[in-house]
Amino acid sequence: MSAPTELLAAAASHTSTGEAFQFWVLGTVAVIGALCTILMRKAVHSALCLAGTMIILAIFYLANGAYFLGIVQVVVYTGAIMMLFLFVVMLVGVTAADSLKETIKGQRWWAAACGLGFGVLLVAGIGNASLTTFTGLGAANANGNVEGLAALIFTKYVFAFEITGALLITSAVGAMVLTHRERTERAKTQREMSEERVRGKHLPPLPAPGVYARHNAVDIAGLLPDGTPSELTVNQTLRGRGQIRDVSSEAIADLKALEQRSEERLGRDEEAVK
Amino acid sequence: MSFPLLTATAALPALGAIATAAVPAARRTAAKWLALLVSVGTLVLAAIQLVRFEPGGARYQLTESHAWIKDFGVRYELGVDGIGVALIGLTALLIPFIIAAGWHDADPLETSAGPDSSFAAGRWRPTQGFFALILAVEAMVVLSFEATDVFLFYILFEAMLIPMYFLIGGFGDRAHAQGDEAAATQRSYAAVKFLLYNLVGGLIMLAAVIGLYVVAGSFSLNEIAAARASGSLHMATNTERLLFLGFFFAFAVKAPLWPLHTWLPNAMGEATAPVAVLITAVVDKVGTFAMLRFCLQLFPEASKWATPVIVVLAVISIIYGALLAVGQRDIKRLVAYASISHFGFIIMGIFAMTSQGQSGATLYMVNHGISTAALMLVAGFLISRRGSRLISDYGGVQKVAPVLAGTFLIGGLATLSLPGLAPFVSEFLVLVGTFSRYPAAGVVATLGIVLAALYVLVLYQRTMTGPVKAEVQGMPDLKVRELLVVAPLIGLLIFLGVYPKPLTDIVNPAVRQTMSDVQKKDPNPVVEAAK
Amino acid sequence: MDNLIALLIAAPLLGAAVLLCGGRKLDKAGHWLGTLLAGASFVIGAVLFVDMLGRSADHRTVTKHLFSWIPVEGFQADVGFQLDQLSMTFVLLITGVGTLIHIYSIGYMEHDENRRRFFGYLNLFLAAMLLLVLADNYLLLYVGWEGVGLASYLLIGFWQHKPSAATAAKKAFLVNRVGDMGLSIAIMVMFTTFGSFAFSTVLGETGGASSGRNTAIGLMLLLAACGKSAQVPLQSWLGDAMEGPTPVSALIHAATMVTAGVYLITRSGAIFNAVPDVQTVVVIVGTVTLLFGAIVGCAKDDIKKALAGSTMSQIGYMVLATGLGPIGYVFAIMHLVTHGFFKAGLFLGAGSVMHGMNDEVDMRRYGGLRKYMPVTFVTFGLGYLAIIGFPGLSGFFSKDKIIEAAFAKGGTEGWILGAVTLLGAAITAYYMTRVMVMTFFGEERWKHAKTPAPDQPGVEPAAQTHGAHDEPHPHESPKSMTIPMIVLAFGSVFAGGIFGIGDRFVKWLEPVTSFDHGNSPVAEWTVTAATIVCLLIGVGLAVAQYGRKPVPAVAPRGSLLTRAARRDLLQDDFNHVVLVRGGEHLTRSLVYLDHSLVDGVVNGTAASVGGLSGRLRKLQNGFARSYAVSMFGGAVVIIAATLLMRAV
Amino acid sequence: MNPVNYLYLAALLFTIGAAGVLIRRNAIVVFMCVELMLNACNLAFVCFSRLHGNLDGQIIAFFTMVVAAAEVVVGLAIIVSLFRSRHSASVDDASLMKL
Repeated sequence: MSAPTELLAAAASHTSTGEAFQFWVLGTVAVIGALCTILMRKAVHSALCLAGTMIILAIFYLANGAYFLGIVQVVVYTGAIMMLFLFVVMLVGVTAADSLKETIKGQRWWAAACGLGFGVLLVAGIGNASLTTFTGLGAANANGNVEGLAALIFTKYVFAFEITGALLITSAVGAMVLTHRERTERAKTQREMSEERVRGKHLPPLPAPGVYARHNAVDIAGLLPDGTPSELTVNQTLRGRGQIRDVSSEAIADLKALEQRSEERLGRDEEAVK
Repeated sequence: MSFPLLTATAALPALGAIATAAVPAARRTAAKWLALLVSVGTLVLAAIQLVRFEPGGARYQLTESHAWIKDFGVRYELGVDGIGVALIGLTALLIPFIIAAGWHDADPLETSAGPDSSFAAGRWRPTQGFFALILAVEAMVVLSFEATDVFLFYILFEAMLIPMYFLIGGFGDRAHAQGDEAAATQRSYAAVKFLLYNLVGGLIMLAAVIGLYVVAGSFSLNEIAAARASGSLHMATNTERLLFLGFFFAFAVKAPLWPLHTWLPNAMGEATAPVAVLITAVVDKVGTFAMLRFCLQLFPEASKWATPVIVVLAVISIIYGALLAVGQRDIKRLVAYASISHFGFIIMGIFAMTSQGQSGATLYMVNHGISTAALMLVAGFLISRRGSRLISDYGGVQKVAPVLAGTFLIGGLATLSLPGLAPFVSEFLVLVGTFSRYPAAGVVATLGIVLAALYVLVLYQRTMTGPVKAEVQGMPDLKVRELLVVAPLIGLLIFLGVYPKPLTDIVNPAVRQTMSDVQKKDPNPVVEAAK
Repeated sequence: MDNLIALLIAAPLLGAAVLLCGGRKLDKAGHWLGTLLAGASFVIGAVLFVDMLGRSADHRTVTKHLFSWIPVEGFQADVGFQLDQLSMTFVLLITGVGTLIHIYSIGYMEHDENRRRFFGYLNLFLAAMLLLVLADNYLLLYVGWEGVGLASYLLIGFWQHKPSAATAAKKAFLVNRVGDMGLSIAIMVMFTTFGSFAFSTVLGETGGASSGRNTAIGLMLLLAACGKSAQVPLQSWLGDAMEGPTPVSALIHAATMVTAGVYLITRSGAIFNAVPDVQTVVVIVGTVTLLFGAIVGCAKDDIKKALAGSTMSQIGYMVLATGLGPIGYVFAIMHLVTHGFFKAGLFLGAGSVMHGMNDEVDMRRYGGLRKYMPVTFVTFGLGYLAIIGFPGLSGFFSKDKIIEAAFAKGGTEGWILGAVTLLGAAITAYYMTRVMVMTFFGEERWKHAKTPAPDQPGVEPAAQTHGAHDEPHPHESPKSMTIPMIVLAFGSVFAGGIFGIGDRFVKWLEPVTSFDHGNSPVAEWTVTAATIVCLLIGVGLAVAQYGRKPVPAVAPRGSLLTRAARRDLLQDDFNHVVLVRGGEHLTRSLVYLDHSLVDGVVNGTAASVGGLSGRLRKLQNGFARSYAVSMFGGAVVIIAATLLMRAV
Repeated sequence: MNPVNYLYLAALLFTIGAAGVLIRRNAIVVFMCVELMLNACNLAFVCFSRLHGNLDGQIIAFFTMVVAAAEVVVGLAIIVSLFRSRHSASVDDASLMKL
């Protein structure tokens, strides 16, 4: 019961130096995180950076006397939503790093211009507004922040609350409808599978990935004797994602280098003969 | 509540159009006869109008008035003055001839139904469609001559374009090899051009109409005119001028005034001869008529302000149209440019602001309608025989088809307004009327009669005289149907040329009214002025 | 009685209507009907003439108001007739000569399958010409004026299958139209000046109008007269008009229509008297044309063209006379009438010669015809004597009077005019003698003459029916052709005497045209003597040149003047280069401009709009992100706007 | 320190997020950026509630979160199905709106 009161005090119109320190440090970190979110080439990294930013925001909520929101932020956002993101990222391909090269002409410049103008305007707007006196949440949070929120939610905003509930259900159903795939044919029995396997082209297990080609990794296709990569050697999922790293070019390059060297040596020999 | 004669005159062809369109595809001939019957019936109604109209009486007679769109004070107001009734007579008179002349123009056997079929979903039936559209045009034109409510008039003015568009674009000149792609594209080009030009004019007019409502608070011609006369409605000079220009522009496009004329040659060149007549002899008259009725009556001051410029433009049209007519290689385009020259005369007469000029202009509308119909329809018969519109493809027709040549010559002589034929009366009135106010314009315009002689006679010489061309050899002379179409027109030309009094008696009072609207008086003869 | 006036016109008009509308079934009787109606109107004219003689000189004018034609406020055009001595003179001339020529045509056009149409046109012409001279106001006169133009167009181009004929007809109509333009402008000025264009008003109130307006009216009327009467500078059509059948040339382009200009000027005498400057112009025009026509007449080998030239110059005489004012009007009309007789006779003679010579018109292929066609020879000869003004014959009286009047103008111009007219008389004698000699005397050059060269103008289609490909065998023409010639010959012999002796004609016309003797600086007999001397000189020269030595079958190159004269003194070349070429270029460039400029502006706008929208279409590239950018930009703009609003 | 700085921070984050939406092609990352923007808004709301001394701002932020959750669920589902259909999560590949 003591911590809330202190924080209440902290949530006064003028902040304590502690909060100021916290704001400057964490604020910087949050901004950096945001920037990383949009600059990282890999979705995973972006997601992680975003998660960090969100946690910082959660702390800021707390600092602003929104205890419930702070917790919810951590639990729902960082805990649930970001994880959902990560799942999808995995599904789509963790290693898929999309190039930051812009394809649409002038897009980046326009974006920069708009963003800049927007930011400037917002800042200007905030600057214009006379926001000197902060009432602080002392009175509002007098008998607990959660209770206050609850009072509002279940009285004033009850309809909105109900509607959001409906929205959530709808979205859940929607998501299911969107992603659900109807199984049209009967699931195969083990017997049928084995028979298929016997009839199929590959009786033995699939060839191993290109561990023989100086690359000890599963996403590299093994080379056939003629130097062409064999799709079969790479895992189906990776194939599906198109994440096969092709080595044939490197191999050919190596071959070239080898021949080059031998040529030189021979050339030297001839000179020696003369 | 007496019998609504004006409504009936417009409603009959409208219903007839629907009925004609509804005739089953197989009963093609029935549709033709039905259309002809309806048009004749309309002619009868128009004749009744002429009889029941008392020249000495009120300005607008046989009036009808019903509330239509209450919120904007739009009323269904009809009424005819001398000018309107004369033009209604002209329209109702010409349509039967147009229908008879176009008797075979839409027979599906040879017509390229290709472009047509794309118009309407389901079974598009060229013949029925053709005659139904003609009747629809007649209905709208007649009603627009009767409308005394600006908004009502505007709607008709615009709606007219739709059937005309299909008539031009849908039913090409049979002279062209059927299914000829180039011809089809040219035709649709012409149709689109016609539509665009007139739509632009219409849009500007719409703005002006709304502006007028804002200023005057009413669409009723009578109310506004009365308010202007009594001075209770005062327009700022600039407002009035802008509104005037808005109206005038639309009318100048419709009645092609240089330099807004270029749609006419394409339209008349590509359309079949009867449709070409419909364009120039009937539909375009709405433009000149509206100048007289709306521009002068609603915006007298602005009209007077704009007069000098308009007269100059009109003179340019006269000379320019005539010169281009001389330079044409295509019979129908030649007639089209001749019409441009004649419309120049009409507009010049209207804005000369003399009773001679305006009566002449009104007579000119009627006479030009008849004479152009005569010339163009005969030209159409000629073209349908040889299958070409090029003047150079003809020669020596007079030898093989003397009657055709003779009627063609008379039509031509009417076009060059030979004394004794109707156009001379109107043209001379316009010239005198203009001369008495703008001598220079009058003199320059008189050059037009020489040029007219030039293009008509050159056309006649190249097509009709000289050694008989091989393709022309054995060309049949006018058939009975064709003769029945042309002969009455020629008779009318001669009658109105010798005894135009019946017409002038109807027109003069209306013109007197218009003159008083613009508060203008005929200039006195110098000698009397001296006395 | 005055109802007959309307009937006068109605008769030939009816004929025209019937003959032109009635179908081929009328071919049998058509020409008779036409002739009959023409004759009928002559009879009516004669009746009216007698009736008029019955009244005293001051009460001879009859007016007949038929109906109100175009009534528009101040502009009151009526259809009304006015028959006074002047009109009566013309009526008799027109119907008389007209009837004769109808009769002549029966024979002349025998082999033409369109004879009915021909007579229809002739009747139409008679009606229009009568309307012209009977109208009591200028607008109605204008109707007749253009009516005769139309008739002449139809008749010149009667053989339409000949391009030359069609072209000539068109040319005639166009040149006339230029003149008509003058007339219509004149009428407009009259209306704005007097508020009317009735003869009574206009000619009565001339004094009230400013001289400027009178001058305008006068000049415009003169322009009209030039067009119709083939005066310089609008004379170029007359020569080509000879493409028409010869009777047409005789009736329209010699006797009646071409003299309409003289009628117009005489009729409007009051106006011209009011403005002497215009009269001077008239005189100049007349004089120039007089010499022009004469010179052209000397050079032509085509007999009809030669006669056309002479017509031109004779009308020059008349116009000159009218330009002299009250001194000259009467004599102008008198010469007009006599000229009507002998020139018509000459043309008919020429026609008869051509008829006998397989429609050969080149005089160099004639010669010695007098013993083959005696009647033609005699009548032609009488006409010839009349036109050169052989003492005692009609030409002598009329032309002599004009020459006297020219001297009577007084002052230096009097002398100049007198000299010119005398010179003209000499030249007239010269070229007429030339025609006479080349045609009827000398060796018979038509023997062993091959058929006319294809490029020969004016080869009439009757040639085919005659079988033009064998050597011509001249023969006398049928009665229907010779009788009119004989009658006209009588006219050309005695008319002058009847009119001239005792100034009958002067007295007859004076009430209408007014008359004064002027003050001639020279005695009458001296002028007469001088005339006769000039005449003899002219004849002598011609005989010396063409009678003594044989005429070459092919025209010698000749002097520059001769060659120019053969080409109508280069008038046509001038017209062609300046008007035709120029006009063609103008129209062609205008057609191009209309397409590229006037139309181009509009199409250009359309194209540019299309291009713009095409470029805008590229913004819709389908990338959600670029849409997002635009949306974001929009948001920025809105925020900026709101902030600005607040700031303001 | 004046708490208004929180607003400045929110503005900054929002702008960065927006820029990310515009710049990145990967649908997932774009989505993250949207989330970032939403969070920025939330921060602003919270700050405002502190400013006005009542809890409505927090309520709105709360609703935002809920809606965001729903949106993420559906959005990710869409992305997944998109990826299934065309083996890529790039927003530019789904550019069939072009004529």
